This record gives sequence, C-alpha cells and structure tokens, in this order.
Amino acid sequence: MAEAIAKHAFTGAGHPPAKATFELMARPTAKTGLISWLTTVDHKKIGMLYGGFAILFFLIGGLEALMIRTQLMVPNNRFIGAQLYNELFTMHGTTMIFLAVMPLNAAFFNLLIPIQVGARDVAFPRLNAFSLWVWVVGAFLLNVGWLSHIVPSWQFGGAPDVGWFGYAPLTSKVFTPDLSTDLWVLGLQILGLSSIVASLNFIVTIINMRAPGLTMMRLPVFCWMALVTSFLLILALPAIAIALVEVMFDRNFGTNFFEVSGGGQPILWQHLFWVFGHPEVYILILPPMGYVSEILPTFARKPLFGYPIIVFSGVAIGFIGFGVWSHHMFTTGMGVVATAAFSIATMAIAVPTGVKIFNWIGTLWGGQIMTRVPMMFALGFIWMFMLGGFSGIMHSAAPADAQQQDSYFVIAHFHYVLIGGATFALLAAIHYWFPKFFGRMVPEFWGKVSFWLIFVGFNCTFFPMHFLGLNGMPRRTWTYDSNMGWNEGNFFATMGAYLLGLGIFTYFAVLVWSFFKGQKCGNDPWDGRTLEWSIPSPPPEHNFAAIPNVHARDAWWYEKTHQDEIAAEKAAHIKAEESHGGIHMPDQSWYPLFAAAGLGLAAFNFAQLHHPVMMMGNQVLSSHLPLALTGGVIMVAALYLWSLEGPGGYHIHLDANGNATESRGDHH
Amino acid sequence: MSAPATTADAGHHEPSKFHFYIAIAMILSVITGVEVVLVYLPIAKWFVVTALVVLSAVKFMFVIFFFMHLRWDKVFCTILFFIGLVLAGGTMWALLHLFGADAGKPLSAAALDFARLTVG
Amino acid sequence: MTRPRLVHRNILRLVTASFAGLSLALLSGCKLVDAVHQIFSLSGPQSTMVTAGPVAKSQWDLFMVTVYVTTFIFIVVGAVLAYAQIKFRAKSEADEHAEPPPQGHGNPFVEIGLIAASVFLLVIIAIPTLKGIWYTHDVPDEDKANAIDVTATGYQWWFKFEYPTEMVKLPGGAGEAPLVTGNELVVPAGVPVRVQLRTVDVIHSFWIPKLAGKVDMMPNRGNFLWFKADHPGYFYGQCAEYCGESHAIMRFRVIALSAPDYAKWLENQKQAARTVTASSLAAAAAAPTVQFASMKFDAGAALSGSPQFDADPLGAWKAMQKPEAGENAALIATGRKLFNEKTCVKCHMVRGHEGIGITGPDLTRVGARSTIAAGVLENTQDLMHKWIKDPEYFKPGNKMFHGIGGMTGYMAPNDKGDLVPNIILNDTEITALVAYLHSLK
Amino acid sequence: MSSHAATIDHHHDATTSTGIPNKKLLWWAFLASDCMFFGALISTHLVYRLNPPPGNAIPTQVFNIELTSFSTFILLMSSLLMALAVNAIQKGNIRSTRTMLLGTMFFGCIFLGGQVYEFAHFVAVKKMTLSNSIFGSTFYTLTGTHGTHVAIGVLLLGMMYVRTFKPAHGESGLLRNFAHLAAVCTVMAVSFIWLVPSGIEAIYGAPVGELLSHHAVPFGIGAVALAVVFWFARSGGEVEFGEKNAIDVEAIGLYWHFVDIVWIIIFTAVYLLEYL
Ligand code: HEA
Ligand code: HEA
Ligand code: HEC
Ligand code: CUA
Ligand SMILES: [Cu+2]
Repeated sequence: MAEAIAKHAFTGAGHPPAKATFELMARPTAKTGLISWLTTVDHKKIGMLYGGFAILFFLIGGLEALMIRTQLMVPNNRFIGAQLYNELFTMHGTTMIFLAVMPLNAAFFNLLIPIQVGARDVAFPRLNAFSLWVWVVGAFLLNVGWLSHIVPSWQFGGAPDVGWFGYAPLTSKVFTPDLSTDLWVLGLQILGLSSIVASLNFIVTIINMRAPGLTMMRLPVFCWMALVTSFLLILALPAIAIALVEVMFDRNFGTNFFEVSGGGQPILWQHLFWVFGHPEVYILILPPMGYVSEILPTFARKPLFGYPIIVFSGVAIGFIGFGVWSHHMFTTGMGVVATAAFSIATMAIAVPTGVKIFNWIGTLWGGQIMTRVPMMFALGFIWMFMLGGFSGIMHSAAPADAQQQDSYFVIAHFHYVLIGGATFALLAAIHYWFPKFFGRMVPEFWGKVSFWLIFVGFNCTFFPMHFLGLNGMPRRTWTYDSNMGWNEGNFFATMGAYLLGLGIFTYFAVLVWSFFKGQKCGNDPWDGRTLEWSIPSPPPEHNFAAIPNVHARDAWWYEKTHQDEIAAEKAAHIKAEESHGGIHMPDQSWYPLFAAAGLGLAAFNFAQLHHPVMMMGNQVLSSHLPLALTGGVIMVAALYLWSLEGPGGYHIHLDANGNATESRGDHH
Repeated sequence: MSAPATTADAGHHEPSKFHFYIAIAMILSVITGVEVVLVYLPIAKWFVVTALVVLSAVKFMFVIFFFMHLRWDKVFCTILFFIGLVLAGGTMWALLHLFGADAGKPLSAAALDFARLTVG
Repeated sequence: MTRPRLVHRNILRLVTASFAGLSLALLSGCKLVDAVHQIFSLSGPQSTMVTAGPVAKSQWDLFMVTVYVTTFIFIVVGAVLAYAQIKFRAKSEADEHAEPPPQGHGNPFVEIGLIAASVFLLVIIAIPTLKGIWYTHDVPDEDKANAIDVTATGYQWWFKFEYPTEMVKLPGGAGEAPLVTGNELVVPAGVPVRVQLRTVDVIHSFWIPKLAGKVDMMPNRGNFLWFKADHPGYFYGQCAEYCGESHAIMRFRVIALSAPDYAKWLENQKQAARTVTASSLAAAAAAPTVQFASMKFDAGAALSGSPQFDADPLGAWKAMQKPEAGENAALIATGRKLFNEKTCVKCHMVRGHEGIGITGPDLTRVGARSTIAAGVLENTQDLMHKWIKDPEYFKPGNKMFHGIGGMTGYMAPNDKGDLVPNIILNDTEITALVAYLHSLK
Repeated sequence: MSSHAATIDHHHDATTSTGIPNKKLLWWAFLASDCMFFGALISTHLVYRLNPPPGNAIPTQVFNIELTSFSTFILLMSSLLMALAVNAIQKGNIRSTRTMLLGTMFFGCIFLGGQVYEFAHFVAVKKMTLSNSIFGSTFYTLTGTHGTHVAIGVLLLGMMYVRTFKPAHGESGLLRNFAHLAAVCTVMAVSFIWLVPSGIEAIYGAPVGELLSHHAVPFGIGAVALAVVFWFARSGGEVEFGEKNAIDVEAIGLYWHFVDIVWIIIFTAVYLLEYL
C-alpha cells in the first residue's frame, strides 16, 4: 500500500528523472516572478492564469453586450453602425462562450481536479501548460481584428462579423473577403486544439490519478461532471475542427465544400457545426452543475441527495446531447421525419436534467441551509436554469420553434441557461473557492449586494426578451422600427443590462478588494466536505503533505469525523514517502510556451497568406509564407526538445512542522 | 523504477508474439486481396457490399485487438475507444440518412441552373 | 476553522424590502403601468400571438401547450423548492453550529416516480408537436387543388417574388416570362399559398409571423413553406437568418386581398409599365380608376410611430395603387430619361420601358408599393428622394451603392483601384426620378 | 524510487488507479477523439458522393486501383513492423527495435510516395484538382488528411529513432547539442519548405520530375541535414533508452495502427465501393 501511495505521487508515469542531455534552456526554477508564471507546470498557477484571462474576457464580452444593449435602447438608434454591431454580437457570443465560460471552467478543472482526486498535479503537467498557452494564442487571433478599428491602417478588416456559428456561405471569400474571417477560423481551430489537449489530460488525471480508496463512485460530483465534459470536448470538437478546415480550404485553396457554385451544400456546415455546437452547450453547463452539486451539500450540511443518479444523469445528458444537434436547424427544411426525430430526442433531455433539479431540492430538504453568498448564487442557479430549461423545451416543439428560431425568444432562452445557469454557478464557484486559493474571505455583505444587483438586473434584461421574441423581434438586428411594439421592452432590457453590469462590476470589485484586504481564513472556512478543504489555504505547491486515503464519498467530511484513524494513516504515508526520497514534483519548462508561440506565429501568418496586411500605407510582412513556416519549425523544434528534456523533477521534504525543503538531483 | 531495464532477464516475459503477429499480417493481406477481387466478380451487388463491410470490419477488429493489444489490455481501453467509435459511427449514419432523405436532396440540376441564371 | 459571521442579514433584508417597495411605488405611477404593460404586449405587427392564418395559429396553439405544461411544472417544482428554502433555512447562528442534520443519501422510489412524471408531461407536449410537424409542412391534401404557387428569392438584402403561373408578355415580342415583383408579396386571402424559397447568395429566412413560422432559403436546396391568410390584410415580414451587414433591415410585406381584388391587381400587374403623357393623363381623368372593395383590417395592433400609415396600412397600400394627384408629364418624362442616362436601367427592370436589369428589384410598379428598400422606408415621394440620394445611409452595404455582379453602383473603382463616386445625382434630377418612379403604378 | 522491479509488466502499471499507464490512456482517448475527426471527414465525402452535384468527377475513371491496393498492402506491412517494434522493446531488444522502427518508417514513406504519385497523376493526367469538382475537394482533403497523419507518424517515429541513441549519462558538449538541434531544425524546415509548396504544386498539376527539379536545393540540404542528424544520433556507448520506454514506443504504435485502420475504412468506402 505504502508503495502504491508513494508511486501515486509521481507525475509523469514512472519516468526516472535523468539529467537532460540536450539542455538548451536551463530548466527554470523560479518560484515567483514573471518567469515562474510563464514556465509553470503547477496546476494551481495554470488554473489561476486561465481564470484571470477568462475574467478579463468576460468583462470585455460584457462590455460588448453593453454596447449592443445601448444601441438597441431606442428604435432607429444610430449610436453604432451596422457593421460594428455585427462585429460586436459575433465577438460577444464567441468571447463569452470560448473565451469566458469555457476557460473559467478550465480554470476550475485545473484548480480542483488534482486536489479533489488527491493528487499532486495533473497527469501531464507540461501538456497542461501547453493547453493554456495555446488557448492564449487562439484568444489573440480572435481578437486581434479589433486593432484595425483603433489603427485603421492595419487592414484586418475589423473583428469577425459572421455570427458565432458562422453559417456558410456567408463565410466564403465572396461574401466576407476580409482577413477577419480567416482569423476567426484559425482562432477557433486553435482554441479547439487547446481544449482537446487539456481534456485528454483531465480524463487521464481523473481516471488514473485517484488517491487510494477513491473509487469512481466516491468521486466528487464535480470531478464526474468534469470527466463527462472532457469526453464531450474530445468527441465534439473534431466535428467543428473538420468543418473549419473545410471553410479554410474553401477560402484559401478553392475547394467546393460549401461553395454554392461548385455544388457545395452550405447546410453541411450547419450539421457539422451543431454536431459540435449542441454538445458544446452541455460542455458549458455540466461543470456548473458540478459546482452547484458541491456547494449545495456544504451549505445544507447534508450529502448530495441521490449521488449515483446525479452522476448517471450527467452521463446521460452528455450522451443524449450527441443526438439532438438538428434542433438548431428546425427551419432549414430537413423534412418531417428528421424534424420529428430530433424534436422528440431533444425533449428527452429534459428527463435527466429534471432528475438533477429534483435531487438538488432533495439535498436541501431536511438540511440546515446557510444562505451564504455562494449558496445564494447556487439557489439562483436552480431557479434561473429551470426557467431557461423550460424555454428550451418550448423550442424543442419544432413547429412552435419555427416562430421562435432566430428571434429574441432564443436570446432569452440561452441567456437564461448561460447566465442564469452557467454564469450564476461560476460566480458561486468563484466566491466559494476564493478563500481556498487566496486565503482570504470575500465580505458577505458586498457579495449579497452584488448577488441581488445581478439577480434583479439579469431578470430585467432577459425576461422581457421572451416577449420581444414572441412579438416578432428578430435577433442579430442592429436597429428596429418604432412601430413594431418593441420600444418599451428594449428600453427596459437595456436598463436591466446596466443594472446587471453594475452588479458584475460590484462582484469583481469586491473580489479585488478581498484579494488585498479580505479577512484571512483557515483551511476550511465553509465547513466543506471534499478534500480541497483539508489542505491549507492557499494550498502549498505539493497540495498534500500526505496523500490521503479515501474512505467515503465526502472524503474530508469523513476525515473530520474520524480524526484519529486518519492521523495515524497520514503519519504512515508521510514516512513511506520520505523513505522513497520525498515528495516528487515535476520541473518547470520553457517548451510549452515556446511551442505555443511557434504555433501562434505560424497561424497568424498562415491566415494572411492571401491577404497582405497594410500598415501605415506599406505592405508589411510582405511574404507570410516564410514566417508561417518559421513558426511551424519553432513549434516542432520546441516539441522535440520537450520530449528530450523529460519530465525532470525535484523532491520536497517536510519536517515535523510541515516546513518544506527542496532537493534537486537526488534521484536514486 | 529507475533500474536500467535493458538488462531485465527475458525469462519473466510472456512468450514472444513474433510469429503470431506475422500470422495476423498474413490474414490481413489475404482479406485485402479477397476484397479487391470481390468487386470485380459478377455477384449480386448487395452481397458484395455486405461482404466488403464485413471484411473491413474484420480487418479493423484484428488490428485493434491484436496489433494494438486491446485483447491483452484492460477492458477500459476498449470501452474508451468504442465510445468514440460508436459516436462517430452513429453521427455518420445520421448524416448520411439526413442527406439521403427526400427532403435532403439538393435542388435538381435544372433548378440549379435557374438559380444561377438569376444571379446575372 | 473560521466562519463568516452572520452580520448584515437584517440590513440586507431592509434593503431588499425597500427596493421592492420602491419599485412597486414606481410601477403604480400610471404612465409606468402603461409602459410595463407594453413590455409584455404581444400585439405588434409581427406578433406571433395575433395570428391571421391556420399555420401560425397552429404554431401558437402548440406553443401554448408547452407554456401550460412548463408553467404547471414550474409551479409544482418551484413551490417545493421555495418551501425547502424557507423551511430548512438555518434560523440563527446557533442553528448553523448545531449538530449537522441526518446525512441521508437519497430515495430511489421518489426518483423513479419523478422520472415517470416528467416523461408523462413530455408526452403531452410531444403529441401535438408531431401533429404540428406534419400539418405545417405542406398544404393539406384537401386544399392542395386550390393552392397557388409563388417563388420567393432572397438577395442581399431584398426579396424578389415571382408568380410562375402568371405569365406576362415581354416587350418587343421577346416571349413570355413569369410575373416578377419585389419586396411586397400580394396574395389572395383564404387561399393556401405555397412559397418556393430560393436564394442567389447566402442563407436568408422567410418569416411572416402572423401567417407562418419561418423557413430558410438555403443555397442549392429547394425549400418551401405554406400559409393561408384568413382574411385580407397587410402583414409584416422579415428576413430571419443573419445574412450580412444589412440583415436587420431586410424586410418585406405581404398583402392579402380578396379574390376579386387580387384578380384586379394581377390584371394591372400584367400590363407593361405605365407611361404618363399629357394625353394619357387627360384620358385617365375621364376613365374610372381601379376600385378596391372595402374590407376589414385586423386591427389588433397597438402601434406607435407614423400614425397615418399604421392606422390603416392596407388602406394606405390601396391608396398607393391609384395614380397620384398632380402628376407632371414633363417631369416624369425627364425622370424616365435620367433613369436611363444614370444607368439605373442596368440593374432595374421596368417592363415596357428602358429598364432591363435583374440584379436589383423589379421597378415596373414601384410607385404602387407601400414601402421601398425592402420594407425599410414608407414609399413617400420625400423618402424615396432621400433613398435615391443616399442609399448607404439607410442601408449600409447595399448593392445599389456598392455594385453587384459586375454592375457598378453609386461607387466604382477607378483606374487606380480606389473607389470613387460613379452615379452622381443632384436634387433636381432626383426629383424627376422620383416623379417617374412614383408614376409607375 | 528504489523499487528495483526486475521486470516490467507491460499490461499493468501499479502507479495508476486503473493499472493502465497514463500514456496509454492518453493515446486511447485521443484515438477515440480521432474517430470523430475522421468520421466527420468521411461523412463529408460520402454525403457528396451519394448526392453528387451535376458535373462531378467520375471516380472510377480517376482511380488506379492497382496502385491503391499496393499502398494498402504496404501500410499493412508497416503496421506489422510497428507491432514487432513494440514486441522487441518489450523484450528490451533495442537493436531489433531500431530495425523495426526504420522499417516502419520506410514503408510509411513508400505509402506517402504512392500517395504523392497518385495525387500528381490524378491532377496531371486525370485532370481532377482540388477545386474543379466537389469529388476532388472531398477526396483530396480526406486522403490528404490521412496522408498527413502518416507523415506525422513518420516524423514521430524518426524522433523516437533518434531518441534511442540518447546517451545514458547525459554527458555531451554544448556544441554537440547545438549542432544536433540545428540539424533537426533544418530537416524540419526543409521538409516543410519542400513538402508544403511542392504539395501545393502537385495539387495544381506539376509532374513529379518537375517537382524534384524545382525543389532540388531544399531537398538536397534536407538530405544532408538528415545525414547529420543520424550521425550525431549514432553515438556509441550506453544509452538511456530501454525496456522502460516500451510505453513510448507502444504509444506511437497505437497511433500508427490507428492510421492503418482508418485506411482500411477509406480503402473500402472511398475506393472499392466505387467499383460496384
Ligand atoms: C448552457 C447552455 C444551454 C443549455 C443547458 C440548454 C438546454 C436546452 N436547450 Fe438550448 N440553447 C443554448 C444553450 C443551452 N441550451 C444556446 C446557446 C442556444 C442558441 C444557439 C444560437 O442559436 O446562437 C440554444 C438553442 C436551443 C434551441 C434552438 C432554438 C432555435 O434556434 O430555434 C433549442 C431547440 O430545441 C434548445 C433546446 C434546449 C433544451 C430542450 C434544453 C434542455 O437541456 C433543458 C432541460 C431543462 C429543463 C427542462 C428544466 C428542468 C427540468 C425539470 C424541472 C423537469 C421537468 C420538466 C419537463 C418534463 C419539461 N436550445
Ligand atoms: C456565456 C455566454 C453569454 C453571456 C454571459 C452573455 C451575457 C450578456 N449578453 Fe449575450 N450572447 C451570447 C452569450 C452570452 N451573453 C451569445 C452566444 C449570443 C449570440 C451571438 C450571436 O448571435 O452570434 C449573445 C447575444 C446577445 C444579444 C443579442 C444580440 C443580437 O442578436 O443582436 C444580446 C442583446 O441584448 C445580449 C446581451 C447580453 C447581456 C446584456 C449580457 C450581460 O450578462 C453581460 C453582463 C456583463 C457586463 C455588463 C460586464 C460588466 C463589466 C463592466 C461594466 C466593467 C467593464 C470593464 C472592463 C472591460 C475593464 N447577448
Ligand atoms: C448596381 C445596381 C444598381 C443600380 C445602378 C441602381 N440600383 Fe436601385 N437598387 C439596387 C438594389 C440591389 C436595390 C435593393 C436594395 C436593398 O433593398 O437592399 C435597389 C433598390 C432601389 C429602389 C427601391 C426598390 C424597392 O422595391 O424597394 C429604388 C427606388 C431604386 N433602387 C432606384 C434606383 C435609381 C433611381 C437608380 C439610378 C440612379 C438606381 N436604383 C440604380 C441596385 C441598383
Ligand atoms: Cu437576409 Cu437576413
Ligand atoms: Cu442545442
């Protein structure tokens, strides 16, 4: 047993750390400062980087939303023009989904999965860093087009403007000749790569790195949802990757996949996109369901009601989610049989989702509910997500959807599930785990103020949109006429959005304040139930002084009630591990960053192969091919060096007081 | 773990699969040969199609279970791979049906020409 | 183990209470009540609730089924959730530190019961859904014989309508072609209309909320939809698939007429373009003009905006069919000449006159339309003047300004490749053009 | 880690919860994902094949089934060698592993050569290009993506081959490191600079001879650099690579075999079924 535990702590699957033969870059060892962040392989640091970027983009996406709402405040408004508006909603949707909610989830995957499964890091720490930096490259490519609004002589053609699902043939060269669409295609492609790599890593981590005793049926629900989500990602993203390749070829090499004059079928893009797109919405909501399933038991002080059923329904949602994509295409003339089949399949998803709602209520039932801020957001989630789910069911009735599709009713539906659902749960999670990772509490009072502002503002913004949609207001319209009966609804929604913006602002302002000034907290400020609450806040680099032995579903709750038994076990583990050389930790590395940078250089120039970019009246980077190839070579070289360098590693030794000392090179 | 394993004595190993692999490869080549011949034979079309599908499925299974050792690995690997295989197969099946249905048929050539003419 | 203390709870209660009170007080101000009422009103011209045909009605009825079922679930589930939230709330700080409650793990019977109940409720929705899918797909068999066919084609950013069975003679003995109009679809009321949906560029979607849900115009595919207007009326339509820069203002209108009115309208449409000369004006003054029977307009709309038009759009449309007072034959002739000289003719068809283009809307009877530029502007002389003066202002990116399919528009590239003004018009010229176009009834 | 396990059990890894080595799990999950990848591509091809637009190319007039059958056979044989390479390293037999790796690469290259010839032939003689018919678009993209997978496989095998020579104790001069790296980079740069434009030229219709003459210089530099890499790699003495690295070889093997099974499907669905 002790052997297994000691080995378990190993990351990098049994590679004996050896002196690097081809040591081109000395392995960085900095623990603080810029270099430590750039070269880190620590899942917590990577998680925080993901989180920081995601929150930044969430605010940018929100700002874009506020501009959209301002334009729609009054009819025939000329605050912004059609073109800019189209860029705004495209980038708002793309940003919120790919650059805010997905990476925020990735942040929590990184922060929590290794700790909740009782491991010291993810299975492939350098690969994890690679996913992060590749994600940054994708985010850059998507947004770089904005620069041409600031410096008009940079002719990227503005930000992407084809809508977040970029229906062909609008994406073909004939209709959107500018670079923005190429950057959109490549940006999404690269974000997809990042997500697939990250998901593979999480799958292996969850399945293979569990602490002794942590069976799958004891796994925290959050980890289960992360596992299902990771599977959805690796299985759904290839569909859009292929679709994007096809668009890219159409644009650059004259293929005919979606080229109407060559016999292409633009509807194929829709199928491939939604084969990805529908699982994608569950990719956005399953991790939030995980957070809520962690938060509710803590604040109701009861275990999750119906754990196996919640887990199973999560798996079921993921699986059925692959068979309903065409409900986004009810109006494309698929024929009655296909429409009927997808309609019914879509309704079926209500069952496993409902099961989760019922079990959450079951968790509350008979508990001692403490309405702390995270709990308020979690409860808000249940209410709002339920409403959003109901409008989803209304969409699933295909003939009724013929009136709702592409109207504000859809906008209302998906903001209820995406904000009322995903975002509320994320805000709950941020508030809940903030003390764990920063060691400080967020003040309750201001948290509650922000909750109420957000809650009220959100409903004021999006509830009227149901009615706007039923009253015939189409989405993606930069202006509307004053005689359509939409004036009041839009005005009200815009006011709501400002209120919502104020709420979001308050929320994050309070976080920033708490980061510096918040009250310090101990291991377990909420009386939590899972393993992360058993370690110090913020967690040390090696997470656990001793790898825990898991005896029950809520591992830490069990530990708290069986302290003697656990203390003995832990002492034994520590001894065993020290006798094996101490706690093994993976080394930092430059290569993930370099590989990603090479990829960025390659992609950025590849996008421009057919578009010379003008800067200050001159054609700069006149030949992009060499630069693109250089980028490719840098990437492959970095990957090669990465594989030669090996995982490396060093050891941490703990003294009786838990103080750590490090030793390098003592690999025996 | 860090023991230089190159010197590990072979006695503990399972018997070499060298000849076994060669046999598998031979079977695979023969099947491929049969497939190629099959399409030229004057037999009912449905039969050839079925036979081809079955034969390539057999080849597929031979490779994943023997060359890729699924047969000797933990079942979980098999499950993992089949999740992807089944979903991909299902999606392909659905797509082919969606496009094969009457409603999914593209405009006739005539209608296409008409549409093109009106673009001017 | 540190725990946040329960400070501020009472302050918070106070804040929420006063917030609620305040909003109630505000809402009771009567102008506000009106406004709030408006927020939830469903009586606009594109309402999906105030339907005017069987297809839209069946869709709304199905929607209401989903509303009833989900509202029921919401009330039941919400009540339980609310009860749990209130009942099991830790009432005091002491409560929170009390022994934790029993750590129960679930109850399979409850789960299975709830799953069964959900499935049952879904079946209630599924049955009418299936019925609706088949009903809304195509004209019912018993009505097929009456149905008329039209073809709607989407262009960035306007619609062309064709009547494949109504042939018109092309001028100069060039044979026959289907009748073509643009942006306003005129159909007979009480008759099923089967619309073939085509597009020449990107995906558009054809949506007349009061008559039928939308169906997309897919490149390379032959989609169609059907609808029937229960009674004569004037209906708003909208492109419902994002199709580029001016998607927002790719609108259209459907005018349903009684059978005799429709026949008269067709009769008039089939003539070549109207030519106004001094003598034709005199002759027309003597002859009786086309008269439309009076009919009821579905007035369930509470509209703001240009009141004269909105008060009776169908009436306004009918008024447009008659030649305008004070037509000036000389000015119209100048306009016709300019229409040719300024190269408008190469994009616009004016059947019987010089116009031969097909990349822009057919203008043979543009004067008789109630709107121009795809439902964006009311077709007054003034607004048409503004449109011709600066189309880009009203419709960013439009092809009349930027050119399309090899035809140069208001702007064209010069030798160096820079865009320069190509069609230059002054106010007097535009006035003449408008006079001409408005004479095309 | 002091557990001097005398043997390595290649089907059970005690350090993981499931006993499956992390790398193996990673690759199987990736292959599951790759199924979707090729599923989408093959779907695209078949959708257009079953509902061809007017004026599409006629596959049987384009294909050369003898060549393709030969390529299929070659790929199967490479798969065999790959399996044998894994078998050898699991026995700790590095020499045999190296031979098998080289053999696999060699067969992979023959397959690639066949494909380049096939493409060039289709374009130049059969007049089917990437853009002049939808069949061309889907066919080249699908088989080209598969070919790219093969090429990546060859690259990975090459890296693995070089790695088998990595000296055991890490003593090697800085200069040597730089020279090695520079050579590797040159090979890569050249193969990109050579492969990408010549691939594009091939697709747009240049015959093989012309291709070679156009790209003689980079091709030459690449060949020299390649020789340099191998020379640097072949250091005598003890190497670090051994039976414990079986999992690395096996991982690449999984990838290689997967590429083979994808071809099994393509061969039937894209080629053979056309002849009915
Ligand atoms: C987090 C993201 C998320 C989630 C979870 C969902 C969940 C669901 N969605 Fe939604 N959806 C989106 C995000 C999401 N959606 C987005 C972004 C779009 C628009 C994309 C675009 O066009 O830009 C969209 C669009 C969309 C459409 C297409 C609309 C159109 O364009 O015409 C449809 C159609 O069927 C649909 C249906 C559903 C259904 C049935 C669910 C179900 O999963 C909901 C299930 C939940 C419940 C039903 C509530 C709880 C259940 C109970 C209390 C049990 C009892 C209930 C019953 C028996 C009914 N969604
Ligand atoms: C998770 C996803 C997500 C989230 C959170 C949101 C959040 C919001 N969304 Fe959006 N939305 C989408 C996903 C999302 N949206 C998608 C996918 C589309 C479809 C796009 C398409 O059609 O292609 C869409 C489209 C969409 C539309 C329709 C546009 C159209 O069709 O024409 C509207 C209109 O009101 C809207 C509004 C809002 C508002 C008001 C918010 C608010 O919740 C935003 C709240 C946040 C803030 C207000 C930020 C506050 C911050 C500050 C004030 C500080 C700023 C400071 C700095 C930047 C330093 N969204
Ligand atoms: C390059 C082609 C082109 C030229 C030249 C052109 N137009 Fe147009 N015109 C269009 C297009 C396209 C539209 C539809 C615009 C839209 O609604 O998006 C249009 C719309 C119109 C309309 C509104 C028609 C309706 O049914 O809504 C009028 C009136 C009009 N044009 C008048 C003119 C006049 C007068 C000229 C010459 C000075 C002219 N056009 C020159 C292409 C052209
Ligand atoms: Cu046409 Cu939107
Ligand atoms: Cu969906």
